Amino acid sequence: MTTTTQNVPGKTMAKSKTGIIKYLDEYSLILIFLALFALLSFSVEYFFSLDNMIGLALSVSQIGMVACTMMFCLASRDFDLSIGSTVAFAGVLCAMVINQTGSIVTGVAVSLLAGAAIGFINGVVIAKLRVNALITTLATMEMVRGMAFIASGGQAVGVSNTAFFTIGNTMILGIPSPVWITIVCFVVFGIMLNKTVYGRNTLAVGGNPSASRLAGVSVERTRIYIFLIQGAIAALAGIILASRITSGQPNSAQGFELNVISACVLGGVSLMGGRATISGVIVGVLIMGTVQNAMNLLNIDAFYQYLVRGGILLTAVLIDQLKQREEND
Amino acid sequence: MTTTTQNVPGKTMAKSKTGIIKYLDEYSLILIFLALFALLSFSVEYFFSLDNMIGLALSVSQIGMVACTMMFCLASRDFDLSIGSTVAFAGVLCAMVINQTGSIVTGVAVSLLAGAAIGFINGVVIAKLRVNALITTLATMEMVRGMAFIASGGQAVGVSNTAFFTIGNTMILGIPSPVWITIVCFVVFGIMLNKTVYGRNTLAVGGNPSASRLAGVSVERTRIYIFLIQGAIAALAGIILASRITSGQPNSAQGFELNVISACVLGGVSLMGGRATISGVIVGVLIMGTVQNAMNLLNIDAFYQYLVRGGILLTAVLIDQLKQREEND
Amino acid sequence: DEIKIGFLVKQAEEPWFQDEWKFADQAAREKGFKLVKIGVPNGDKVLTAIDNLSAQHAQGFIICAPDVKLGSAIVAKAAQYKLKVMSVDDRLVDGAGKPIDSVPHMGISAYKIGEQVGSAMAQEMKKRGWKMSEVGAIRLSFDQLPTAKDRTDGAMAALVAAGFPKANFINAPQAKTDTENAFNAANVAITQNPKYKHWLAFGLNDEAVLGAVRAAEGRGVKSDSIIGIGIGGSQSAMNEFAKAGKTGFFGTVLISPKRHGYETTLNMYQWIKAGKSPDKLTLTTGMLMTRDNTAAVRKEMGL
Amino acid sequence: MMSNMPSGGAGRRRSRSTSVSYLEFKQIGKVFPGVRALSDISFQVDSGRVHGLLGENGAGKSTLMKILGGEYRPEEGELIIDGQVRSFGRSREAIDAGIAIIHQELQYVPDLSVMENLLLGHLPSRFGFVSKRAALKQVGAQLQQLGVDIAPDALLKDLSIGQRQMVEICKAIFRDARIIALDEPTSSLSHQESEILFRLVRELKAKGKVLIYISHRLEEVFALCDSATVFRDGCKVADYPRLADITREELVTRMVGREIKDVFGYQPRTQGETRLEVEGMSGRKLSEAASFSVRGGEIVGFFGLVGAGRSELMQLVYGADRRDAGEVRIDGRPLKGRGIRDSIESGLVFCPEDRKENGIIGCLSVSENINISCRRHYRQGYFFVNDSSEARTAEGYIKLLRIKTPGRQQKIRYLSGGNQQKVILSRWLAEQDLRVLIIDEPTRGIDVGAKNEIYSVLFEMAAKGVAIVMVSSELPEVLGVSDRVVVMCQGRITGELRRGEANEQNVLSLALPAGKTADRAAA
Ligand SMILES: Nc1ncnc2c1ncn2[C@@H]1O[C@H](COP(=O)(O)OP(=O)(O)OP(=O)(O)O)[C@@H](O)[C@H]1O
Ligand SMILES: Nc1ncnc2c1ncn2[C@@H]1O[C@H](COP(=O)(O)OP(=O)(O)OP(=O)(O)O)[C@@H](O)[C@H]1O
Ligand SMILES: [Mg+2]
Ligand SMILES: [Mg+2]
Repeated sequence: MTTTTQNVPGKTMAKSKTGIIKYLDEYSLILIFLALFALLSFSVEYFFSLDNMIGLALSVSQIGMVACTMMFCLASRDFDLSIGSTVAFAGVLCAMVINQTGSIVTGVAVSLLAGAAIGFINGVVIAKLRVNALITTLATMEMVRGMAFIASGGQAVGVSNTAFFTIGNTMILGIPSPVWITIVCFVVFGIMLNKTVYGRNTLAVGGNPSASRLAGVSVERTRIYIFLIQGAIAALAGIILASRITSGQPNSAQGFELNVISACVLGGVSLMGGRATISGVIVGVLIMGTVQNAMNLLNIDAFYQYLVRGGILLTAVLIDQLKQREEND
Repeated sequence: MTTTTQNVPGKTMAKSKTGIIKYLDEYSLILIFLALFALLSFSVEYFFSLDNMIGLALSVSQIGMVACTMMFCLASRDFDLSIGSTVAFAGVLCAMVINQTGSIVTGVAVSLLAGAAIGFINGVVIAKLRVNALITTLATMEMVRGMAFIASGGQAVGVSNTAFFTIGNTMILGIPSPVWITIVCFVVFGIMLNKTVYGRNTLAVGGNPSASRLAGVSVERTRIYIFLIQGAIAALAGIILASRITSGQPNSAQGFELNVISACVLGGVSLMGGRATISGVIVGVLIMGTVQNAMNLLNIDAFYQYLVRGGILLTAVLIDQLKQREEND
Repeated sequence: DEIKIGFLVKQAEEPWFQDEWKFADQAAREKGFKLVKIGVPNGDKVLTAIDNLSAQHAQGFIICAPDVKLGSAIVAKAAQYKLKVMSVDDRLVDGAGKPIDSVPHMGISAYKIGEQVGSAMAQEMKKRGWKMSEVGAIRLSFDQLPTAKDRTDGAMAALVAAGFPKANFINAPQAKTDTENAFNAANVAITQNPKYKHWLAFGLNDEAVLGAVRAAEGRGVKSDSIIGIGIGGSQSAMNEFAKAGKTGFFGTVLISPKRHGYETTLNMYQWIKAGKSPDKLTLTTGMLMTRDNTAAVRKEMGL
Repeated sequence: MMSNMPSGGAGRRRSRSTSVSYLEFKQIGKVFPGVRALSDISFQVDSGRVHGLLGENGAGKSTLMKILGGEYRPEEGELIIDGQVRSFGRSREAIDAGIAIIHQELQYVPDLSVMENLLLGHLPSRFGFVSKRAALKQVGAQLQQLGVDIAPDALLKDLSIGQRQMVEICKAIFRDARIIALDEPTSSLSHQESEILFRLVRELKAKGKVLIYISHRLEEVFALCDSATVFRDGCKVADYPRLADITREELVTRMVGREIKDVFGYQPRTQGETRLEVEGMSGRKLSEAASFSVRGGEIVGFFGLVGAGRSELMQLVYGADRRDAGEVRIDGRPLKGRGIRDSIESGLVFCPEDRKENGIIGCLSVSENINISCRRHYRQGYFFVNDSSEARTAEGYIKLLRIKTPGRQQKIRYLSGGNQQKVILSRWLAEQDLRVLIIDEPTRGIDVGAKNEIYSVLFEMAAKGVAIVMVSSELPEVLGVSDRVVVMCQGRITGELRRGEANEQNVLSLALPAGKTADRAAA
């Protein structure tokens, strides 16, 4: 075959954009964020201060951790509403076990296991029994929240072993431990998504489940793992939250799931599956946190905060959408 | 060629189920509901009494109305989280306009228009600008809730014109008006789904948007109408709620959207679009209401109610799923 | 006929209401009547719950409504079913905002509790000898909830009355009413005001104040430079007092769930049984509970 | 084993003992709810041979392949590989047993790279980490070796349909499967790509693989296959151990159950006035504004290589894409607007090439799919549908076009491709005032019988005065059906030939890019 191998790429790029433009296009959301950040730094007093940056980072640390796994979940075309409840339940459970056994390690371990178990159940019901993910996790959201209330009797569970508090309150190199843990999560899950078989399979499953199955990817197993890990990380977030506020509270983290999902979608993770980047998710999480932080700094009325939050969310996805449309058309 | 052309029948029916079995299959959820209902009637005191039935019907009347339009929304592969906020906003607005103008008709009209406008905006952003429906309506959910708070200053708005209260508190033939309105909605939207071009187009758009477009269906217009009508009906629900509770409350109907969506999905409306029946939605709504009603009658602990609600939801979709799986495999 | 009494509360998951229910149950056990407990997070649920009570032939109910403006609707609905009504905690008002006298009430106004918080903070400040100009007061607000607004407004009024400069109040709106959101809101407030040496924190409940205290501690503020006073005397507060070292969580205004739960139910029982209508208005008071007097206060409140 | 051979007398002439029997289907039966897809299928395929599987749409060919691939479990019968009875519960098990199926429906992940798609399920890894660079290099080299011109790091969604199909084929080769089944692999390949495919198949055959080849293009079957089995309605109707022994006509008769002398059955017609005029049509994917016209009763075939821009031009005419410039006139009158609705109202309709994506609405019934557009003619009081008229229309076309379906309420996705295509044709035939029909790849993946029927529908419509534009990548079809052939290349119209002047040579020379002609000829 004497095929003239002039242009190897898939197809002659119709309008091959120059490198920079393409780069800008791809990272438009990051640019939007940087612009927002710069604007706020100049216009809002105290915004660009070390203290505030640390505060901001802390405020998104829980969301950040779980957004990593939610990224996998959405990328595989799934959906998980139960994470907020898992966060609360894990915190309560951890506190209770520590009080009972006196061992922090046991408390943390039991809690992580419980989170993983909740995720596993979600995964099995969704992947094996093929029940709709929205409904399944809506149901487990209710049930796990109920378990948190029942276990604690509706009361905050204080921890007597004060060593527990160090988990979420230690400063390392001037940065609080929850922020470090979140950074580690970003790195680990970023690598997982891009470099591991598991990550690629996740994208494949989300991009085309039947093609993946036919190619021998164990779709069910992959989906179950995704939920399992998500449960465990949600539990981790719950443990750290409990440590930070020195007690396990059964009614914490309500509405957490929508925040996490918003952050992911803001970060360009497709709800139709198959598309996700860790940089996007990080930016999504940061935009959410920055907006809330700036509103508090600007002392915006609570009622108007609703408007601003909604408006920002809409604007960000709109800009992203317009950009993509341009690209596709 | 010696080929034995033994049997070339048109297509032998494999195991042609008899009529009744097939009927049972199709209406399995209705049967589940009837079984549940019968069980509760026998085992729970006061459950099967006229008073309680009316109470039950009243308790699902708001959800029922909006579930009708949510059915269209889900069937066209869309999603609307903003309805709870619209309900609250419409109630507040209606109360405020009535107080200002003294005219109930004006109040109701303005409120309905506002609801329709919110829906229209959702529709345009989603259908024309092609922003993800989940994110769009999450954003409008926040913004509309904010508007409700801002308009009312965060306080319930009492209505001085007491004639307003009759809208939601009149008995007609022994049945309260909100229940009648809900029944009318079921009938109207049931007919719309099955008998009108609009209903058929909705299912087509949900089934395959691009094929529908090429077949001459105005996909964008259909989707915008769906959101517009949904907004108006949510406003109607808000007005009736305000009339029933004699004031417009900005923080009412939180989590309403998830209840409505649950009811629809319980009723077999596919989140992947293209599948919906009004009978299913009615049953979905009734199951949700019945379970809550029975729990209150049985005086089940608030914490355990979470468990039961989640459990019932899961069981119902599981049974439905197992049935469907049998059918598909 | 068996006596059956409903007890409807706005936030069934909250420890405070759980306690009220617990004591109401105690009364039911003692007197041998049936208590029906229903959570009514919004107006719609209130009406559904009343329908439900009527369906199961209850004779009366006690309610802490999610919004006091539901008053007219509740009264009308109760009259329709001939159910007796009492309100607890929050007093029902009519469309014009006037308290409804026909409904017997037991409780303490949200504003009043707030005032108690405020004056307790003023007192403690004086005791510690702080200069008021060096003190920042974080108001953890959740204005979406009318009660929350009343409570924090009360606290501010009392502080101002004690000479606290108005300029030193810092509004920190919480996105949700949990501790983490309070933490984030307070963190920003502290960042913005590096000038203050000492801190006050008050809010809707113990959880909110706890968040602010944790935020301040996290920023290196010494525990004895913080006075956080919560409301409710919940387990969150008890946990703080149980800790070995003093924390910035100075105290909490404890209201007696026993009186609110036990007495109201008993009153309703006697009203139904003997036709003895309860007092139109019973006002209870809160008590400041600190690390030092926990046991005593709890005992006095019947816990 | 010989005794299991139920039919095929010719087979006895060959000595079986010399070749290894590799794959055998034994009395396989498969039932779907309401449909028996396969019954009592038995045949065997030896290694080092290409076995053709022939039959009408819906005969059960793909179903059998899905059984082989572990997707379905048969209710009856067994699968014997290398003398061993095998049964697969999952695709993975079949893959591990050395089976690769190239599916009729392309199975790729659009957002992943060519390399990842090729190695999906078997990504080379160390401790779970994908060795990306090595894999890219290796895949690149292998593709080069196979003579396939695709970059390993391109995303699948950026490839043309043909290239996606090549990736599918390479997937099977890369897995080094022993048994490879190709289910209509050429339906969306260009001529050159098909040539590459044939070469690959022959190489695999030489390596001693077991190959099953499904196609509706009989010329390919004759060129490639050694033996063949013919299905009809889920039953085996003939076995040909030596394909060389029989004629094309005989095969067609076996498949369809009736004799088809001339698939195209061209009938000359009298042509009317100019019906459709397209002038200066330009859009983003067209390199030059296009103009053409079609008379009433005329069938104009549009030929070009894959990506020549035919589909794009037709979509512009229909109003499905945004025009930069250009006008469409029907019977001399310009269209009222530029949207799809305006086109339909004026009697201009379009059947898209991608049936699954743009044609059918899978979860709806046959009746719904037929009535979706034409129901506006008989709606009641503007809003309400007329169920009885719709039923009548649906039943009428099911009968008229012999659509094979258990009933009009059957979901269309359970119909075979040919029958789906007929449903979509019905959708437009039901239009009351049909003037222009544009049909893109009308017979992609469709059996000879159905093809013949579809052509006769086209001729009937033309005879009624409808102007027909038929876009097709199958040269014989274009030559056999059209009154006039328009050729496109690289986004512009390069020529026009009347029936009689048009032949394979001159059409192809217009279709090939100028610079490449010599190259291609050499290859
Ligand atoms: N999942 C399914 N559910 C119900 N019926 C099905 C299903 N899959 C296939 N069928 C039916 O089984 C029969 C065989 O279909 P199959 O796809 O095997 O045909 P085919 O020979 O490959 O046709 P084509 O040439 O069009 O590809 C058809 O009648 C089809 O409608
Ligand atoms: N889905 C797609 N992704 C990327 N490029 C595409 C896609 N579809 C078409 N193209 C490109 O657009 C141009 C015009 O394609 P068009 O489909 O109009 O050509 P065609 O002559 O109809 O060929 P085909 O037989 O592929 O339909 C070509 O360069 C083609 O490769
Ligand atoms: Mg097939
Ligand atoms: Mg084409």
